[in-house]
Amino acid sequence: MTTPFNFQPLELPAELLTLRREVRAFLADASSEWTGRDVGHSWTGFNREFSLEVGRRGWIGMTWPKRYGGHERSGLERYVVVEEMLAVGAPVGAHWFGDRQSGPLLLRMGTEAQRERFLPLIAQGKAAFCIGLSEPDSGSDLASLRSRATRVDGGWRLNGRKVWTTNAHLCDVMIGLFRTGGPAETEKHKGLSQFLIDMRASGIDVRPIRDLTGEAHFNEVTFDDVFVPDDMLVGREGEGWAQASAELAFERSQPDRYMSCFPLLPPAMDKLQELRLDDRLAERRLGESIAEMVVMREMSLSILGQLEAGRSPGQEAALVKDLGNTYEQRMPELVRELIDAPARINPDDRLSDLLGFLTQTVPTFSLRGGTREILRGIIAKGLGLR
Amino acid sequence: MTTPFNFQPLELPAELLTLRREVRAFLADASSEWTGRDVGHSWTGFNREFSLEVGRRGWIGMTWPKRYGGHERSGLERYVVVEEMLAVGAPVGAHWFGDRQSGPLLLRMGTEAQRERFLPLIAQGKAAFCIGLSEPDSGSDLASLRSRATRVDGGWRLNGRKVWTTNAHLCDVMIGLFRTGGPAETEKHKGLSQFLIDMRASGIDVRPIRDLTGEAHFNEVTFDDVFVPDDMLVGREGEGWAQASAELAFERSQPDRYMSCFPLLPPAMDKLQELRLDDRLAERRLGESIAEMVVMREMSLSILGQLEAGRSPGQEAALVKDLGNTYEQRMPELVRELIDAPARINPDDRLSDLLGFLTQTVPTFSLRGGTREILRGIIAKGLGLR
Amino acid sequence: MSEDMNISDILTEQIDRLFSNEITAKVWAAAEDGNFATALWQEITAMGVTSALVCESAGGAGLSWVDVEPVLRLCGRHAAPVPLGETMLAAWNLANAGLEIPEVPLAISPSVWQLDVKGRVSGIDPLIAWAPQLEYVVGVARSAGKQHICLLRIADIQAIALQTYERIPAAKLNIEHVVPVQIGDAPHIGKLGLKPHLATLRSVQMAGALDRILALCVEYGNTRVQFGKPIGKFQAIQHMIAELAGHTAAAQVAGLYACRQIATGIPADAEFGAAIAKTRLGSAATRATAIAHQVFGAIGVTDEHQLHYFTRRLWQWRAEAGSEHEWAQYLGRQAFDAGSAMLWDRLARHAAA
Amino acid sequence: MSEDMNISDILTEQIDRLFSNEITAKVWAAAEDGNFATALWQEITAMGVTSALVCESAGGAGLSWVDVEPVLRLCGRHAAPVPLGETMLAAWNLANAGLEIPEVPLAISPSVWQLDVKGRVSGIDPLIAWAPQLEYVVGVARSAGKQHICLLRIADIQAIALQTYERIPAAKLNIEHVVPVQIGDAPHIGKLGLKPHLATLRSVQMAGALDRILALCVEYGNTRVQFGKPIGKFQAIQHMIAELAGHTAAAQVAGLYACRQIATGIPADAEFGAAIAKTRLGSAATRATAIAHQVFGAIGVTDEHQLHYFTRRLWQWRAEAGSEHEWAQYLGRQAFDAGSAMLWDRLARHAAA
Repeated sequence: MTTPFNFQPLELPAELLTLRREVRAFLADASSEWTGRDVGHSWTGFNREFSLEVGRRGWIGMTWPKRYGGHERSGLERYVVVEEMLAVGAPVGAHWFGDRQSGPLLLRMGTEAQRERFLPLIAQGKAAFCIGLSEPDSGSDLASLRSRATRVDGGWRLNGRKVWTTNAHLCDVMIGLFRTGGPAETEKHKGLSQFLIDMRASGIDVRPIRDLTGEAHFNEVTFDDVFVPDDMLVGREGEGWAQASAELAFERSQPDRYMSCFPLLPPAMDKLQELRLDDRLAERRLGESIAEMVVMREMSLSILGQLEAGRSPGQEAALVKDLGNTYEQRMPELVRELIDAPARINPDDRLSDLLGFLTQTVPTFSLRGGTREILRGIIAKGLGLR
Repeated sequence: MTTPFNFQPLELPAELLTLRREVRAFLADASSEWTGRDVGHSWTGFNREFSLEVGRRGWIGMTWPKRYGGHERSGLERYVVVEEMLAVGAPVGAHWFGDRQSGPLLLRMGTEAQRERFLPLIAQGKAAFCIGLSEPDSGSDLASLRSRATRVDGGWRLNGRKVWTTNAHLCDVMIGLFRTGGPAETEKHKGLSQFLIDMRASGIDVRPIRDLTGEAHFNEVTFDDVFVPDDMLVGREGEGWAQASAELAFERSQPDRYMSCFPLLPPAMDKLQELRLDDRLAERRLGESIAEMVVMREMSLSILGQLEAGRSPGQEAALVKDLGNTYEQRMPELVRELIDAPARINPDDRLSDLLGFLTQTVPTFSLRGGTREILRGIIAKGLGLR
Repeated sequence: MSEDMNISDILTEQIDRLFSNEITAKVWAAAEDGNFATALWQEITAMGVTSALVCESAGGAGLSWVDVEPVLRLCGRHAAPVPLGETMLAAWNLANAGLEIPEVPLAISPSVWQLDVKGRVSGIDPLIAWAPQLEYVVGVARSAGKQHICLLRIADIQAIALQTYERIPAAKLNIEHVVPVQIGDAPHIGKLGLKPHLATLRSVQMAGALDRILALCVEYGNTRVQFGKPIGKFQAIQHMIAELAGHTAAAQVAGLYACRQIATGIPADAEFGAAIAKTRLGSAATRATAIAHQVFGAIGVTDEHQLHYFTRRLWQWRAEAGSEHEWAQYLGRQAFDAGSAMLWDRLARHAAA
Repeated sequence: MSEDMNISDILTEQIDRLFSNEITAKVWAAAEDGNFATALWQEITAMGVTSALVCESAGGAGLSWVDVEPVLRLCGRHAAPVPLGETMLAAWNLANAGLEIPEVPLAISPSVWQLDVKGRVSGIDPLIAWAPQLEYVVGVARSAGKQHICLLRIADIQAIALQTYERIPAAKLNIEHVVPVQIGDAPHIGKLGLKPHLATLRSVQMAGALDRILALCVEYGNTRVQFGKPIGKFQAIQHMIAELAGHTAAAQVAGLYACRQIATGIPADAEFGAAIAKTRLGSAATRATAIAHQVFGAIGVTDEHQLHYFTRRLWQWRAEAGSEHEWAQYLGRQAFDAGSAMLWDRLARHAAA
């Protein structure tokens, strides 16, 4: 029987329960200090102290070789840690990009020296990474980017601008994609390269971009003749597009693509029971949400299993992200209707604070990591629509 | 203040209430005999007896000049009759197309002889009209149609095939669009002409197309050298595309574009109250449906006022049809959830029969009269998206 | 009538010009930082628009709700950071009760307060926009089944500042035994007090905000280039914007419908109209904010772009004066109580005449 | 284990080949006209697949629910007009209760009947697919808090023929004091009887139907030409089909998930899995039918095209054995009863181990 995608199931082994309980106990403690807004940020929330503690417990770089500061644990163990963190909206942003994206990139493509230098720092929660992809004129159309790295003696000079870099002002290192070949007009996907960039290097200017929530965790990063030494090129010169695309595909199926709003549900349930509004409407909408979440988690686990087995389920990951974002984006509205949320945001009430924050931020969930339009184009193509 | 569309309100004058009550009393009587499926068909249901009775009461061709058998009443009076009919799902199909579409076309574009011959018959409910537009290879892409009318002595010879003609097997006259100029490949929108075609003419073969409800009210009509005399050309040779497009635009804002599923609501309310399921879920979904319906009706009335004033609110009509179809299409699902409809269709239960029929037919509501994709393209263009 | 139309048209044009010239992102930001737009307010009052609804005998322009609907819509279209609509409604209600109208911006309350035998007012207002910056609030108090219009001094009330989506100053009011500055009979007001009026105002403002959002999306669609062409050429973007246009059109019609129902002078009409409008506008706002941010991408959530000043107001206004869900429930309950045989009659709202 | 896998794979392939060769629109139409597909059924039984779930000691293949999921999905993918899934489930339940399995197609009941002290069964089944054409129905009867698997002869029961969306013969059964042909203990069955099993079967069948619909849409998108190009080149069509693919993928995962939960042997797991699957499949089916008919246009609703044989089955199956709304309500109620602190734990379903 032919089907256009593959989602064979992955069961988490029972023995991971011990780890799950450990993480849960740690988070039960830590979470008491978080506001609703903190919980809403979750993997975009930067809390160095928290990341250091997570690092001390061995929950960053879990799957990496011990010689790079990793813990040689399985991808399944890492998954358990990640989903427990996201389920309570833990502020994992200071180690998130390093753990999820940049670390694995260096393991795959980095030099031995790069690995030895950066991976232990990431695993300890000491080096916070950010990603420099988008530019003002290239939102979804990443390959059109113009920021340029020019060969100079002993390295490269970077010039240009990156935008939407989460927490750039707080990070230590950026992995940035720059044009090293011909111009965007003639060589769109060709001639791009990835660099490890010290965010303290001279010539870097980080300007906060204030957003609709009143915060500024996005940034615009300007590069004015920033010098990057030769040994900070990641992978192969000119292969940056393929390398960055592979990263994007990896992250698309992860729990952060469908769990961002999950922390709304438990306090909403409490509120509903308190108000005796756990009626047919609430039961059904909650039940639907549970069903969708369970299925998405099964899909995400399946993709994890395939990645572990060395396969590249790109189509499947795009499907999960599209479904996941749609699911996430509906949730604040769902909760708002069920609890009859008032017209105010109350920072002293975790549910109200969280709902207020997420109402304003969910619109971007179908933008980050590939817009809905881009994903659906990928899916259609994968289905054989010509 | 500039807005891209115009919807100034139209209030129905209080004196029309008398007419409304008259129609309502007539329908209260007549409706007792209709099954749920009859009600579901409404303007696609063919009931010659009913149409003759409606004609006798002066409710067909209401706005037409008396010399053509009309009643010289206002468009507002006609609207009252039409919406009362649709509110109860009356089987108006035998006079619907003549009253709504073909009669007005003949008034605008027909010859005096055509008007004198056909309009009185339509107004009496004696001549049932159908429309021959779509062809097997031209669904949304109407201008690509290939059926051809060739000049012969004293008239034309028609050859080709028309599909999706509602009730063609029961109708007396078709208004058909045929190619009289160059081929579709080079002259898409040019060289099409409209003809009045006697459905009893030799060379016409009507083949029923069975549909998913098990019925066959769609037809395929084959023309094999069908002779049409010169005086049955409608309007100007080669102008058929413009004439037919104007018709489509007229019909788009009418109540049949949002009321097709309305007859579900009253029996669903009864059922809900009987089962004591008139809870928060039911109240809200019913209330939303009421709000949407009232607003759409106001939009439709506004367009009526503009048409009466001689304007051509094409954009507005496209908007109303798109909204109306979306609204209609959601309603069977809405009712199904609220009443917890079982897995069967019970022909002895009006609500069950109607719900079963509409569940299967609503998918076509966003196809007939211009698909959602076509409408949205029109709207986008009208908004100035280049 | 045609003269009235002229006054209404002239007023609309003047306000549009004023707002277009004066209201910039800077003005919004200042208002959200708590600075009242005093200069703008003075220009508005100089035009006499605050008393547009007040009858001529009481010194107003004597316009109807239908006449002023375009001005109220402009308040939304420009996200005007002033309580113009509130003040117009308050003045109208004060005048209808035979009371004097203070020449300052006014807040209005959608709650119904209690009036005790000593003539003191008590009640709780969960959220009153602008209250922290204003001197007075106008509302309805009930005693022995009778409604009264009251003017209360906000200084006499415990006002607790609140955060909102729009970030315009707002407060919760705990009113305890406050003696009104003025009080008068309000036979024209129904059991829901001023809530239908405020719900109608918010609906019309939302219609204006939607109109602006649609214009922003069309403009952005024609100018933003991705993959070598303006994004407005992509069918997916076209269809999203077309859907947005449908909601925007429905919103305008719904808002005006509610104004027309208030204009009949029958409280039940006003309530029905408000319920229809607020319900329809709520769903329009929810879908429109999602579409607009999807069209704009990340730029739309930044301060560099105007979009969020409108989407945040939609999130705010859909929740004020009864959410769309509350009003939908009201409509549904009413329909059930009237029975299925009356449903079509209620919708057609023609037999009521 | 790897041998099991092989049997399962071989079986799946054989059934796929059989269905591909034998099941045409003519066969569907005949079945819907009330003609049982006897020849097809004989070929199926000759393959031994009806007893695939039955343990080897009872003469079956001893496959698990996970092993047979592909076969059940094929029943949906080909809209196989035979009660194969029902018979497999019935046989498995009979064998588990130590009863003999009649060598004929069997119906199963999602209701829980009553067993009286005289050993007679009573109850009402609102709708049993295939009942009018079969000899036996298998179901669960309860007495004194104990569940029993029963085999009833349909001739002993008042069966009233019903109309359905799929138009496969179905009936309402009024069971009054019927003595079972066989009866046995069913300690492995929970309070909901066979409903979770049937809900799982319908879910997996729906996943198969969705898979077919997706394939039909892709094929049609690549071949149907409008405005000078295949409609699959239009972004609007591409995005609709991509959305359909998302639901199809989720459907497959959900159906298999339910099978995996039955395979644990714990009734609470089976109920949870069925609830998840039926809820998710219901929303997938609703959206998928709308998308597919929109893609196909008018052709899709005609008998000239296969599409409606699948969309009608989706409308039927989503409503059988508990609608998506009933199961969602079940899930929601359970979650409320367990309390919010347990929500994540229940979702992750890992701590339960």
